[in-house]
Amino acid sequence: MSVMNMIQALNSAHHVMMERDPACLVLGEDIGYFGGVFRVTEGLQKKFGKERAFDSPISENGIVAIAIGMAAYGLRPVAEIQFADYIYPGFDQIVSEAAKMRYRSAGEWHLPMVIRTPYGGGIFGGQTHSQSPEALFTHIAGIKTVIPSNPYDAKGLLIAAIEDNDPVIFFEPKRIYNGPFDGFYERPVTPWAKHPAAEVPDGHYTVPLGKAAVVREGDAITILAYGTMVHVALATAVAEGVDAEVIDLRTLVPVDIETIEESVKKTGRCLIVHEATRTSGFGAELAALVQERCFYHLEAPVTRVTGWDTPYPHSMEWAYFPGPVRLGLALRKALED
Amino acid sequence: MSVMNMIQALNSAHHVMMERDPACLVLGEDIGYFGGVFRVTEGLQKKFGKERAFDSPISENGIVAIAIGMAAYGLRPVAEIQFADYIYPGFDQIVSEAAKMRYRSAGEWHLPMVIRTPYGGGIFGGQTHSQSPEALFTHIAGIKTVIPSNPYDAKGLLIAAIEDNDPVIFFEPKRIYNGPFDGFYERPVTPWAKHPAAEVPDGHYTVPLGKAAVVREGDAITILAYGTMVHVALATAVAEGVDAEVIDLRTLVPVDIETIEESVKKTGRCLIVHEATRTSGFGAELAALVQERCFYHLEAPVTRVTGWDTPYPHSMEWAYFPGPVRLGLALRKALED
Amino acid sequence: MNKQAERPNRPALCLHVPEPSARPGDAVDFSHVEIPAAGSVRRPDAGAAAAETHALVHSLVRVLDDEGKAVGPWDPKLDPETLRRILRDMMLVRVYDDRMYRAQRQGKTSFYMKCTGEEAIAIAGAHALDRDDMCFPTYRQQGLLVARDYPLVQMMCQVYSNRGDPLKGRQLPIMYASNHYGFFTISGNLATQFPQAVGWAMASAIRGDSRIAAGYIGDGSTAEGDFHAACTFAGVYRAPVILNVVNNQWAISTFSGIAGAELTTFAARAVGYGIAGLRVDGNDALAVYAATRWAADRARANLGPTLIEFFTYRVEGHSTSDDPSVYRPQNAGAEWPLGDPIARLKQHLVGLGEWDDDRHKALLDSLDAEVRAAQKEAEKLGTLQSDPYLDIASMFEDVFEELPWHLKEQQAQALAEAKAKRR
Amino acid sequence: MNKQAERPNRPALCLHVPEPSARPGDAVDFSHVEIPAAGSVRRPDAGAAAAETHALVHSLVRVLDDEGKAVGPWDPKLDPETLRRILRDMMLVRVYDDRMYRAQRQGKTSFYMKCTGEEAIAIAGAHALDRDDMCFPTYRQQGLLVARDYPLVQMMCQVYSNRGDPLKGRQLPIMYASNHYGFFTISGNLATQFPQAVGWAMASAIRGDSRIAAGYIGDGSTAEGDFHAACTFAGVYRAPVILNVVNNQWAISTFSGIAGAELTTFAARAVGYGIAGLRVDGNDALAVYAATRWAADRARANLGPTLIEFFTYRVEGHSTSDDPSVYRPQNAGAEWPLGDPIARLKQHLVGLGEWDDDRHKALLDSLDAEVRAAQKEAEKLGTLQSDPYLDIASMFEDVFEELPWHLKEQQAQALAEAKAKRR
Ligand SMILES: Cc1ncc(C[n+]2csc(CCOP(=O)(O)OP(=O)(O)O)c2C)c(N)n1
Ligand SMILES: Cc1ncc(C[n+]2csc(CCOP(=O)(O)OP(=O)(O)O)c2C)c(N)n1
Ligand SMILES: [Mg+2]
Ligand SMILES: [Mg+2]
Repeated sequence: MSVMNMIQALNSAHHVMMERDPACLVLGEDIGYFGGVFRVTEGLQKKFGKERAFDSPISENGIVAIAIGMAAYGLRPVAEIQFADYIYPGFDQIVSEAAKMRYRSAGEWHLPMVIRTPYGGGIFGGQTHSQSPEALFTHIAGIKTVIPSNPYDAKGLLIAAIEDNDPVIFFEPKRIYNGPFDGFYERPVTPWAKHPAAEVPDGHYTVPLGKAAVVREGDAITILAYGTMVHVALATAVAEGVDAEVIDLRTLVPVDIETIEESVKKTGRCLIVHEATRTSGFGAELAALVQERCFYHLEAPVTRVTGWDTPYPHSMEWAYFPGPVRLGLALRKALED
Repeated sequence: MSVMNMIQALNSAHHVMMERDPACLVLGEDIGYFGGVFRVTEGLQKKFGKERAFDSPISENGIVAIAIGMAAYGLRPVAEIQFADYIYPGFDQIVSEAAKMRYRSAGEWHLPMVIRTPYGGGIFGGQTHSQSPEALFTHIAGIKTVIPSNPYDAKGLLIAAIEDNDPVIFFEPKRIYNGPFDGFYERPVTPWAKHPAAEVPDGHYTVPLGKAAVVREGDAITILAYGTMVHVALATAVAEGVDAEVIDLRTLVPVDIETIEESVKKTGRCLIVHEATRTSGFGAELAALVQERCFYHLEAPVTRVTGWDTPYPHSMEWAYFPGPVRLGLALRKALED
Repeated sequence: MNKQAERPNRPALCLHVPEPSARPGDAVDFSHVEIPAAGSVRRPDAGAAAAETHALVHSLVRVLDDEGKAVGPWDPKLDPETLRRILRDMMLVRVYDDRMYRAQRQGKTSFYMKCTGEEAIAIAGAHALDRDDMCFPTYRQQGLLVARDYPLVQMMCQVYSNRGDPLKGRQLPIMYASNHYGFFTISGNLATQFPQAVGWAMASAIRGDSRIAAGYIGDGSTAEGDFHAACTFAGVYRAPVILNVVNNQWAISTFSGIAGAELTTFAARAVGYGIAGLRVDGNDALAVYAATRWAADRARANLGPTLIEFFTYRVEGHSTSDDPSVYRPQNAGAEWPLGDPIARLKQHLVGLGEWDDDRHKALLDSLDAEVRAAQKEAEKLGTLQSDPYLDIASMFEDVFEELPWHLKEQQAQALAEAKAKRR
Repeated sequence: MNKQAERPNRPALCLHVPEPSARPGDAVDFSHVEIPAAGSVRRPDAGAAAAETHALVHSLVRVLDDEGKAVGPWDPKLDPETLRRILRDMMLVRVYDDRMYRAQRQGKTSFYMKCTGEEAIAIAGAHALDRDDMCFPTYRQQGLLVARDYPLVQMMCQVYSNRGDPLKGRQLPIMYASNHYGFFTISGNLATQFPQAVGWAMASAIRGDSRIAAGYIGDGSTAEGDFHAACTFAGVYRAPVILNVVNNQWAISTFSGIAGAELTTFAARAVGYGIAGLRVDGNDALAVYAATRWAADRARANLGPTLIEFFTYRVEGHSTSDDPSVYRPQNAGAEWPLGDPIARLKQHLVGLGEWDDDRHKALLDSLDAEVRAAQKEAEKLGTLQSDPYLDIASMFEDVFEELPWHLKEQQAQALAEAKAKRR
């Protein structure tokens, strides 16, 4: 056990897996000698050598394609895309190739590969360092989408993703790399050290893919969240004094429908929160699922609290970010309905 | 007035616009001398010259980027992506550039450009000639998404899209290029000639973006559809003898929410049908919107009838395609609920 | 918009759009094609610096001269057995193509693609590689499977999407896949396999393996970003890979000038990346063999990738969906100056006294019989038209290793739907 | 997985991963850098065939020699006025960079990027182009705006995202945009502007305009597919565009070897595409001017694109978020053998008797005063820290020409939220 922030936990997951499995390796922009712009791959090149931790050319398309070729050979590559905003040049290789390889070859090939990428705003990164494109990948059959919200889950989920025999896109909420940001941006940031989920085993363990976590029990309403928004949801529930049940999805595809259904059937209300743009965000899928499966238990419409359908504006970050005020207003409304 | 199939109508739209506006031009793979693999650009190079209708290298990324540069200059390019399944290499230029140009430059530049691409299955094209990726684009702020379902709309919507000052992705349901396919694949195909919407004005006219069409009035349930599925919905309503109101969305973003709300509040039930994979398809957004805005009018959950969350299998096309049987079963269930 | 009026001192710009030498109605014109004499191109040592090959990228490695004699430094000096095997494989692919093409025309399947005139590239290439080197083909290298003795019946079952289809009816005809035969699953998305081949080769190098990879791409597809990624990564990490560009001069209706062939050769791309490059007569089986072996030796010696342009001509239409006579002169293929790969290798063997017309005729008949027999076998398992692969439950398998809840639900729904249809 | 064991006859493969000549702790090492003498490179006629330039792509076009004399065929023979203007612009950019860098360190904004050591590329380049040619820059060509007299105050307002920000607080600092000044909106997504420049140039040609385009890209970014698309389309359609590769040898922490610089030059990419290519000393303002003018003349004459590699060095960190001392030796920039572009042009002017230390000092002081004054002006309109651009209604504008219903609803919601926050 050690106290780790999310970066240290993710770094530890790499060390553990590269130690255990000689087939595991990492590649990406600036991830080698330098250890990555967010330091997640720090020390890997020094410890495991340049052949297993190396800088790539600036070609997200190439990074993904190379990882596919390596996985087809039998390795377990972990590719870093420096920011989720830059994953699009690799989109074709992800959608047309990685996602379909097992299917189109009827199992002749499968791809045990992970694509890690930091996503989300709250760091004044402007519109090209703040995006949350997770929904796009949830529409693609053949890809699993994972988003941790704390150091313990981050390490356990990343190890599970690396050990999984299908391609996994692993989104890392960069805003909470160093501390659990609750959306109250005027308040001083608390470090992970003060958070129970910062207690992380040093060795190997997994948090299973496809399983959500009920991070707060309650009867008044169910809040579905993931990544940074889990902390915003928890803080807002407290601030608003609402007996909300908060579910951290952790995996978007396959989503843990049982946990969701059970909770919504208990509370009769559901609010979904994500930072991504609203239209056709993953909140839409969740809302559709919930009303399909819990319709007769619902006392009010399923509500979505999201980023706006605009790019992420640099100077108006806090007017874009779905923080406690937006969530609070929506909570109150959802409970009145 | 002439009787046109959808290909002829689309071709006519090009002729009309290139005639009227010297800034309008077309580019894409095999669209020049040959006139396109589906003949939509036939005769354009002969009539308007190679400088305004030319073959491009096989680089969807390049095609979109070049169109962006041309639109930034002040032209009105219409780019063809040979199959929607091949749009992904151009995804970065569409999402990161075309969609954001007006916003990030605060209006210094805007992009009057159209990306046309045939989509959908039912032609035994296998998993890379059958995809329906429209939902991905509806998640991207700054792009309009349009899908016609008949020759009259195809021409009118394409002209409106070309005249629009923002980027439009124009999906063409290739299965109904030559005739209105209703999903009863064992029956002989009827040509457009027999269909009223095949009566197309020869000159300039527009069908406004953002406006849906109620193609069949009814009181029992509202069916939301677009493209090929409009015809499947109509045929199924008849076959099942259900008094369904069928709405042809025509534009996905911005969607015509008024028409949808009005109808669902009248019928109290809603079924959404699309060919794309289910999870995070545009049906999810529609279901979320409908239950958010019509919750207290709904007598049953909003139902989705879609393609499966798998690639489109070549030999089992009809088991994948959401045809009258799948729609009929869902209709009955939705009415029982 | 146009500022020209304001700047009379400046000449007006204009756009250049490349146009092929002949269109329907015109006489076929290959006068622009430069063909150096067989044997005239130097052969650097396989260990030479990449730059040493850059003088060769505008020339053409050829071994068989007009009389069918093998001449010059690139002659691989193959024994008659191997030569006959290559000839046989090329003939078999052509017979197979003709049968399957006809089957499609008969409505037995939805689609087919021939490699007529390009047989030498896959066949001679396969024989120059080790059996367990991994190939990342396009849809025009069916010859790789034939050269490696992949069962014809299984190829046909894939084309028919029938009960025997190893790909379970999921893929368009000709999109074969076989790990065991070192034939990577063909993608309908052009060019994607090219950087994947590099990744596979890098993995082999990382593991201290000795197997190399061979990627294939068409002239038109070199314009995709994947081509650039492949060449960039292969060069930077010295990946043990052969990057084969099959320049058959057409991309559906689009001639190679639209991919840049007016400006330079595809082999010249190697100069831009600083990797080894060769330009080879793709209709000369011996040249193909020699160049492939040269590149393979180089890769195995950790000297990195070689970009090889195989100069050839797409004799037939792009696919069964295509009619080339609407965009290029009728049977232009017949006049292709580099001839037919089968005829040329036959002539060579005959010249060696190792082959004759009777044996050729006999072989052709037996291959034809072999293919017909295989077709009978395959059709016993159905065709797309008669009874295709139809196992609805299987439609949901292999999306993931295990079926998640939503696919299980959809699978049940699909089965219920099938039952309802039968009613 | 690894089949090596089964094939002892084959040597084991291994992966090559390029490594820079020096890391922190090592002595700076530029011994691998070959520097031909100034004036030694031939100057083909601007109308020459592209191939004539291919001999030059491994050399380096240089005009200013070590004594600051302008020598050789590439000397643009500029009048002292122009030379002083170029010197002044380069000095201004450097002063501006220093002020803004400091402002970021003071917390007045979130981010900043300098172009220290690379000033000549944008400045001399801009002066060699027509005022209304369109530039598609990266974030390191702020010099283009300065050379075209874009108001410093507006640049600063953009950096501050303040009330005066012409981009309404939407963009990260330094992502300027101005159609009127021929400065295309900078993208945070690398390389995307490169093929867009080609598209703009093609449009200009289609319209019979005479304006050309100039695209800029960094060494690291040449690996993106966009670079390949740009070169391919530009060559095929003979687009009137200049494709500038700014090779400052670093991409954040990654040295240019990872982009392929171990294998050949970036200028050599031109050979692969069969287009004109030049390799130029990017720290020599006269060489930059001459090469740019050469390429512009060529483009205006409908002879197509030129790929120019400007060989330079990133003297400072990548951005305010970067500390280069953790991945390369301390102040390697100071030892860059091609020196400092400002010092070199100053030396040249002094040598001509057109400049001296006093005038230099005086100019520097006045530029410093000018920048400080501009900064005062700009800060009157706020900073990101003090009062940033905050007009919530505007956040929803310019997504489309008009606000669709869903953005109107969201706009109202955002305004209500703002009100609630104030409570
Ligand atoms: C990404 C992508 N874009 C477009 C297509 C459509 N398409 C299929 S084959 C083809 C032509 C390919 O030409 P070439 O690369 O020269 O190969 P050849 O067919 O000549 O062997 C095109 C444009 C595709 N399959 N994938
Ligand atoms: C598509 C994309 N990938 C990655 C990044 C992150 N990134 C920003 S700058 C940079 C390095 C660029 O290096 P280079 O092209 O040499 O330009 P320089 O900074 O040296 O001027 C990287 C990797 C990005 N902005 N966009
Ligand atoms: Mg071809
Ligand atoms: Mg650089």
